[in-house]
Amino acid sequence: MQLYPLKLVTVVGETVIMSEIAKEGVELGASGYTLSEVIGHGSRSARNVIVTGASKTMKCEFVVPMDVAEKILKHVSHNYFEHYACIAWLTDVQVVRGQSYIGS
Amino acid sequence: MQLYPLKLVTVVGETVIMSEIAKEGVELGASGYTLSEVIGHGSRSARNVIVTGASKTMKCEFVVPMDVAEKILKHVSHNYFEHYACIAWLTDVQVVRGQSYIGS
Amino acid sequence: MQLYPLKLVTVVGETVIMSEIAKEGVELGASGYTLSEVIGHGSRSARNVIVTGASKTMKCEFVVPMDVAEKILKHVSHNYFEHYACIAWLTDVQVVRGQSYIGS
Amino acid sequence: MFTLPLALLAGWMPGMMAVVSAEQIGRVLESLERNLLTPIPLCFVLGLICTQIHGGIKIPKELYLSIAIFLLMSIGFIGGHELAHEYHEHGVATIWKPALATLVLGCVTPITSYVVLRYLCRFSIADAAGIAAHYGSTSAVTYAVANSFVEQTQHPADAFLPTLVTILECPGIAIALVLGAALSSRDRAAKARSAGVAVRESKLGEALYEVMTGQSIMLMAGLLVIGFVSTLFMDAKAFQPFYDFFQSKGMLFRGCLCIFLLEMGLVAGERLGDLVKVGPALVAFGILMPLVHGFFGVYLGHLAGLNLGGCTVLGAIVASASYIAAPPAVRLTLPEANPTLSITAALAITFPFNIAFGIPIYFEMAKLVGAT
Amino acid sequence: MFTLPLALLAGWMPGMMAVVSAEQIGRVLESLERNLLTPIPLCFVLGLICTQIHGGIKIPKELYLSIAIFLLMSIGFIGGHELAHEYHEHGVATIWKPALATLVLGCVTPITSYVVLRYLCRFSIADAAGIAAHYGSTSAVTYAVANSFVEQTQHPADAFLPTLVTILECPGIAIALVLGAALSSRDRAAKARSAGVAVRESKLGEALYEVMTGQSIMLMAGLLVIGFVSTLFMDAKAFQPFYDFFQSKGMLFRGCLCIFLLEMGLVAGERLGDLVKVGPALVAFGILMPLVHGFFGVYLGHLAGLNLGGCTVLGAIVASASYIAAPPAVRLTLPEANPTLSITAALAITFPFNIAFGIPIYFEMAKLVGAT
Amino acid sequence: MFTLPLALLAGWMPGMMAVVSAEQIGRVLESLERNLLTPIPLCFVLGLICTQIHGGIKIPKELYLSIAIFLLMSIGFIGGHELAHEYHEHGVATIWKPALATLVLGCVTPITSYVVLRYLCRFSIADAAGIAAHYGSTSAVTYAVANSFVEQTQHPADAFLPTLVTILECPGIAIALVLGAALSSRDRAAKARSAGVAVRESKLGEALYEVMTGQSIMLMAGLLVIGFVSTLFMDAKAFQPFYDFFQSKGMLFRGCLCIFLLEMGLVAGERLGDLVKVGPALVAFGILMPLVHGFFGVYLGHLAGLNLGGCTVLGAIVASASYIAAPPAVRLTLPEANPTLSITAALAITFPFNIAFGIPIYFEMAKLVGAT
Ligand SMILES: Nc1ncnc2c1ncn2[C@@H]1O[C@H](COP(=O)(O)O)[C@@H](O)[C@H]1O
Ligand SMILES: Nc1ncnc2c1ncn2[C@@H]1O[C@H](COP(=O)(O)O)[C@@H](O)[C@H]1O
Ligand SMILES: Nc1ncnc2c1ncn2[C@@H]1O[C@H](COP(=O)(O)O)[C@@H](O)[C@H]1O
Ligand code: NA
Ligand code: NA
Ligand code: NA
Repeated sequence: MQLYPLKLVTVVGETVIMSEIAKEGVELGASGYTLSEVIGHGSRSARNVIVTGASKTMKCEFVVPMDVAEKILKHVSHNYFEHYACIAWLTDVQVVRGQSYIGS
Repeated sequence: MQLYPLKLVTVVGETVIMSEIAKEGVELGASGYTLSEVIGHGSRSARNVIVTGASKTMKCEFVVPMDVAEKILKHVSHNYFEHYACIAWLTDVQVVRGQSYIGS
Repeated sequence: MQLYPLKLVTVVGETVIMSEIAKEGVELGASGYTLSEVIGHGSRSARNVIVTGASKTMKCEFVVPMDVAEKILKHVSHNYFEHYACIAWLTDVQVVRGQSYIGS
Repeated sequence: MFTLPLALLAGWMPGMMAVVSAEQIGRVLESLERNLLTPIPLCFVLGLICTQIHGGIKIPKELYLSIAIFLLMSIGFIGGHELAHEYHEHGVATIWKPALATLVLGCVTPITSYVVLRYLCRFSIADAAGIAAHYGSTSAVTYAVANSFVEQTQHPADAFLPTLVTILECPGIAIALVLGAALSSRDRAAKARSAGVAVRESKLGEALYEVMTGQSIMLMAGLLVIGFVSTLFMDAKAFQPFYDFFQSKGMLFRGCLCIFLLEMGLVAGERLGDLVKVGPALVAFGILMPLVHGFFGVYLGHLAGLNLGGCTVLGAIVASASYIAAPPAVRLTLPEANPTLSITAALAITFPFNIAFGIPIYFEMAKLVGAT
Repeated sequence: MFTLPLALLAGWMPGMMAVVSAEQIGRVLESLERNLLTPIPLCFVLGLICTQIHGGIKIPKELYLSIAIFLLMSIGFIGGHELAHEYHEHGVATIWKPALATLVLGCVTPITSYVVLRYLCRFSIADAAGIAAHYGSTSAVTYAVANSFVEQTQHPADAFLPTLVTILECPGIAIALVLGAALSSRDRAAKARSAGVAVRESKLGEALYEVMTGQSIMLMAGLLVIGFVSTLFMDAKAFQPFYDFFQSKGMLFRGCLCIFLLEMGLVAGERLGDLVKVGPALVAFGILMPLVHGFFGVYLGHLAGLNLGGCTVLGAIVASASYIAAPPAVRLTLPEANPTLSITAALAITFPFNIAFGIPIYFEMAKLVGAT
Repeated sequence: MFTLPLALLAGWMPGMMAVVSAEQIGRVLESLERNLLTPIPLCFVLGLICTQIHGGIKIPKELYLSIAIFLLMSIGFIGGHELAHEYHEHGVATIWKPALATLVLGCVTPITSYVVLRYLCRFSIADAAGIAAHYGSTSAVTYAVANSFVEQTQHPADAFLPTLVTILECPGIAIALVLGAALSSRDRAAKARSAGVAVRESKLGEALYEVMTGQSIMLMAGLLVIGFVSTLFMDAKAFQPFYDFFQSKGMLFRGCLCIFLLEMGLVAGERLGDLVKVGPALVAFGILMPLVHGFFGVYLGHLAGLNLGGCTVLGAIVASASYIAAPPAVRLTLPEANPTLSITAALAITFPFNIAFGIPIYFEMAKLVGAT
């Protein structure tokens, strides 16, 4: 069973920006993404705006090679960190048939 | 606080196969699993079938020792990767009271 | 792009205790948390009590420095592991602008 | 100290049996048929069957929760509306006695339950108190089904029954939890000392507050006040659409009850497998205790002046066990209690027993004690 | 071996065309207008438009699921209620022939579909069988819309039509899946051997069982029995609120159908882009096959003694394709079949075609074959 | 440049105060009682109380969303239905003036709001524009409650009011966002240059398009057309169940409004704590601005020929602030605006003020200006 070392980029932030971040991740080289609804609390969570009827926070995960991970984190950090409630981190993962997630 | 090094196996795929994968993971030696509904996009996401009224993609996580992780990944890879939209990866984790998740 | 090495603490357990655990995590030093609804199965899942109309299991994630991670895991382990269905683990992560999640 | 309730319990059971003559059994069977072959219990049965054959019916939890909210609001609103009329005509004259009787029943039933469970069935302190908290409280859906039943038999219950449901919701849970916490506190203190770690302070106060301000109480009591106030201040025509919406004889209430009972059948069906695990003592408890409590309810209701329908419904709600408010409260305050026991008893034994057999039996009991 | 259905197909089409005179086309157009300019199809159109302009309408999936549950329960309950009356008056005399005709149609339509798809449209075995499974089954919402249509034209369908919907649900899926599994099993066995790994055992049995105990069948058949039994055992007044709630001519059913069709429009609209991918052969199949199956339904319905409304509705349900029960079953048993093909055909071609044009056409067909 | 609206604002306020005599205050108080002691506002109060005592009422977000969808569809459908009658009888003669007046109000209110917020309350450009976007748009639920109020007072509003709600939804948000983007663009460009990184291109166009094709507009305008068309083409009997379902005087609409207001109370209650944070200037703005805008609405409505109920309702919707369409649009286009300010003002100040006090006040204003 061959496993490929790749990076898992996780971004958690306000719902209003998350589907954009997902799309932008794919533009920056991710082969796909996995979004989920969460309940978030942080230093700026009072700024969350969807007042009712929707989850206020979402999580987005990308399995990508290191260079794409860097690009996504830079992009998110520059464009969203100042004005939106969000957090992003990187984890080392071993991916099955990982070649299909590189450079696509 | 003693922590046990174990593996976290994460499988994301079409809803139609995920509860089976969860059950099969337990058969292969996992002491349990954690399933969640997600929104997925990938190279084959157009194939997702539940047309409406249900999440199309789910995520399944197993905390297991290495040998069980290998078995689960092999099983998923052989039986589901060809025809179903899915992705699977492995992460190193440190588990509290980890002995209870070994060999059960 | 500077990344800070921090810990990701993940706790999965009965819904009835999870919002408390989230709050207690913040009291122990986490700058925030990310909660989500999951479907869980484990050795004690029959004990889950919310009979219907609610998810029975939730997942809570904290991005924290090692010392806070230790405190949270110890607290959860001492107070909840005996009588409640739950599991907790630690992952190494690299966090963007990680300084804001230290000592807050 | 606990001999009185035990003696009472031991006394009523054979007494009740003796009184039930062949003729009454015939009438019970007839009632049973009339009760069982209607959509509400049949939907419960459909749910049960579905789980047994692993069928695919899935009620989204949001639909279940929405219907629960509607039913609670409806019970409260129509209750407030009818209370306003009753109050307008009779003041509190007709109401205070049944209210007092209900309060007494709410305090007695957790104790009878605890005593039987601890000393007859030999459960641990925590388990006995945990189950007693469920049987001390009540099930709003059992109320709704009992109310439908008596309306169908042309013996509608007194106007203020929803008020009594609201009164019965809390005290039983509170008493059982306090009892359990007090009796098991010595054990825990010892354990904590030996473990040498800081143990989570008792969640009792918090849990009691959560029970008293829980969704069931807030919605029923809140809408009761709203129904009361708007009946007094609005003219009848403007009030009508609200009445039509919440009306418990109306199509929305009855129809939603069908869907709700279907889901209850699905949930109870999934618990049927646990009947083996919980043992025969709890199964017997889950059937006999409601009969005893039901008789208490019917009898005190009659003494307090309720009519035939009212006695039946009071019997049914006293006999019923909570499976919404009680479980999380017990889980938080008595974590060592096994929730499988209490939930299986309340949901897979007592609830279906009451829906199918209990309600017609309380109806016959009510006739027996002379209610009209 | 397959020449008969092919000949039939080739024979009917021009025949039907020839028979359809200018006058009939005029009447179809008039029906179309009367049909299309009503809230139910217009809501579907609104959904379509919304997706095309990337509008913001979002129906929560739980609302969609809840309405689906309500519609299925309603079809079953009212079906059981009317079946009870029919049975009371005529026994099974009027029912057995249409039931048999429906069963025959349920067995024939997956085979005609498979043959056309495999030998005319040249799809792979798995794809042909997968699509055939969808067209062999039926769509409960198409039934509901067809039923509304005939009621609006003052030609209500026979009382037992909901029973026929229930009969038509399963056999077609089962036959197509067994066909597909049998025909593609040789391929797979070879592949498994060469790969040298343990291949997942066939999921066929499991999938068939899941189809037969799926939500649609359980709710429709279950409520059919409940409606039947309660009609016989309850007095009319007690039955009324349940009838009002589920009543298919009533405001709840019609209103919920509007919201449901809006969501269907949103879902179908998202699939419109796939029309290019699936190719012209499948588009033609999605329009012509329903016309053929619809005619089968109308004709056999007439032979079995159905009235004008009944023939129309039977035609519509035979012509309709399943998009709820079939997709997961096909996905599990024939994983190599491309789900985009079957779902696009069923949902983005056949469903809107039937709603907008098919139903009025089957109505005219029914008149043509002499139904009254 | 901004002196005119400022002068207008400064002028109206004391003027209005002077005109409001003791007798009128008495009538307002009476209206208030008649308005407040009805289920809809009382459910809002129950929600508020529940949050303050940390009670357990939880309305699933899917129920809230489903009711919102139903209310919007209902407003649109019944609006289209009554517009069809109006159009049939009078053509566009009665409609074009109120429509124009509404459009003018939709363009004026974001500007008055911006000017007051920026120059009187001294908010930043982004914050002022963000809040102005909320007050330039409207709240469909405030419309529904105002409409219930005037129907209860036997002064139903003109038939085409729902059309006016639809007209009022968008322009205000668009104008405020364009204003905010234009005024703050210079700042941002400078910042981007100094940071030396590619800044996300403006999301303005995207956000404006999303507002104009948002759920509220699509459902209201879509169902307006559907209601209009089906009224013209269907016979009355077939139309009836749809009318009954969506009917705004009916039990479903009124009942759902109760549940919706309960949830609004819960949401507003959670924001009450923020009142301290946002400061007294915004609290004053949230109460006085609606009074001014409400008077604009009542007055122009009267000039445009609306009846007493119509003037009241137009006043209420002009006075109301959006908390559904505006927030995400503002968040995307003016990210530096603090959403706590705008949402607290719209939801925790203006909404409850309008529901409880505003609507009866606009009713008296309408009488004052001579509407009948
Ligand atoms: N220390 C943390 N651990 C886990 N999640 C966090 C943490 N801090 C923030 N978050 C998540 O990130 C979102 C935005 O955080 P913030 O920008 O701090 O308001 C929150 O809603 C949480 O879901
Ligand atoms: N690069 C990726 N990062 C994160 N999740 C992915 C990625 N690619 C695929 N997925 C997930 O895996 C599912 C199946 O992917 P695929 O087989 O590529 O269609 C998708 O629906 C996503 O949820
Ligand atoms: N091996 C495992 N892998 C992933 N999740 C687990 C595992 N074991 C338990 N869980 C999760 O932890 C919860 C409590 O587990 P337990 O205490 O074993 O009943 C379960 O409901 C699962 O969600
Ligand atoms: Na009880
Ligand atoms: Na078919
Ligand atoms: Na406004």
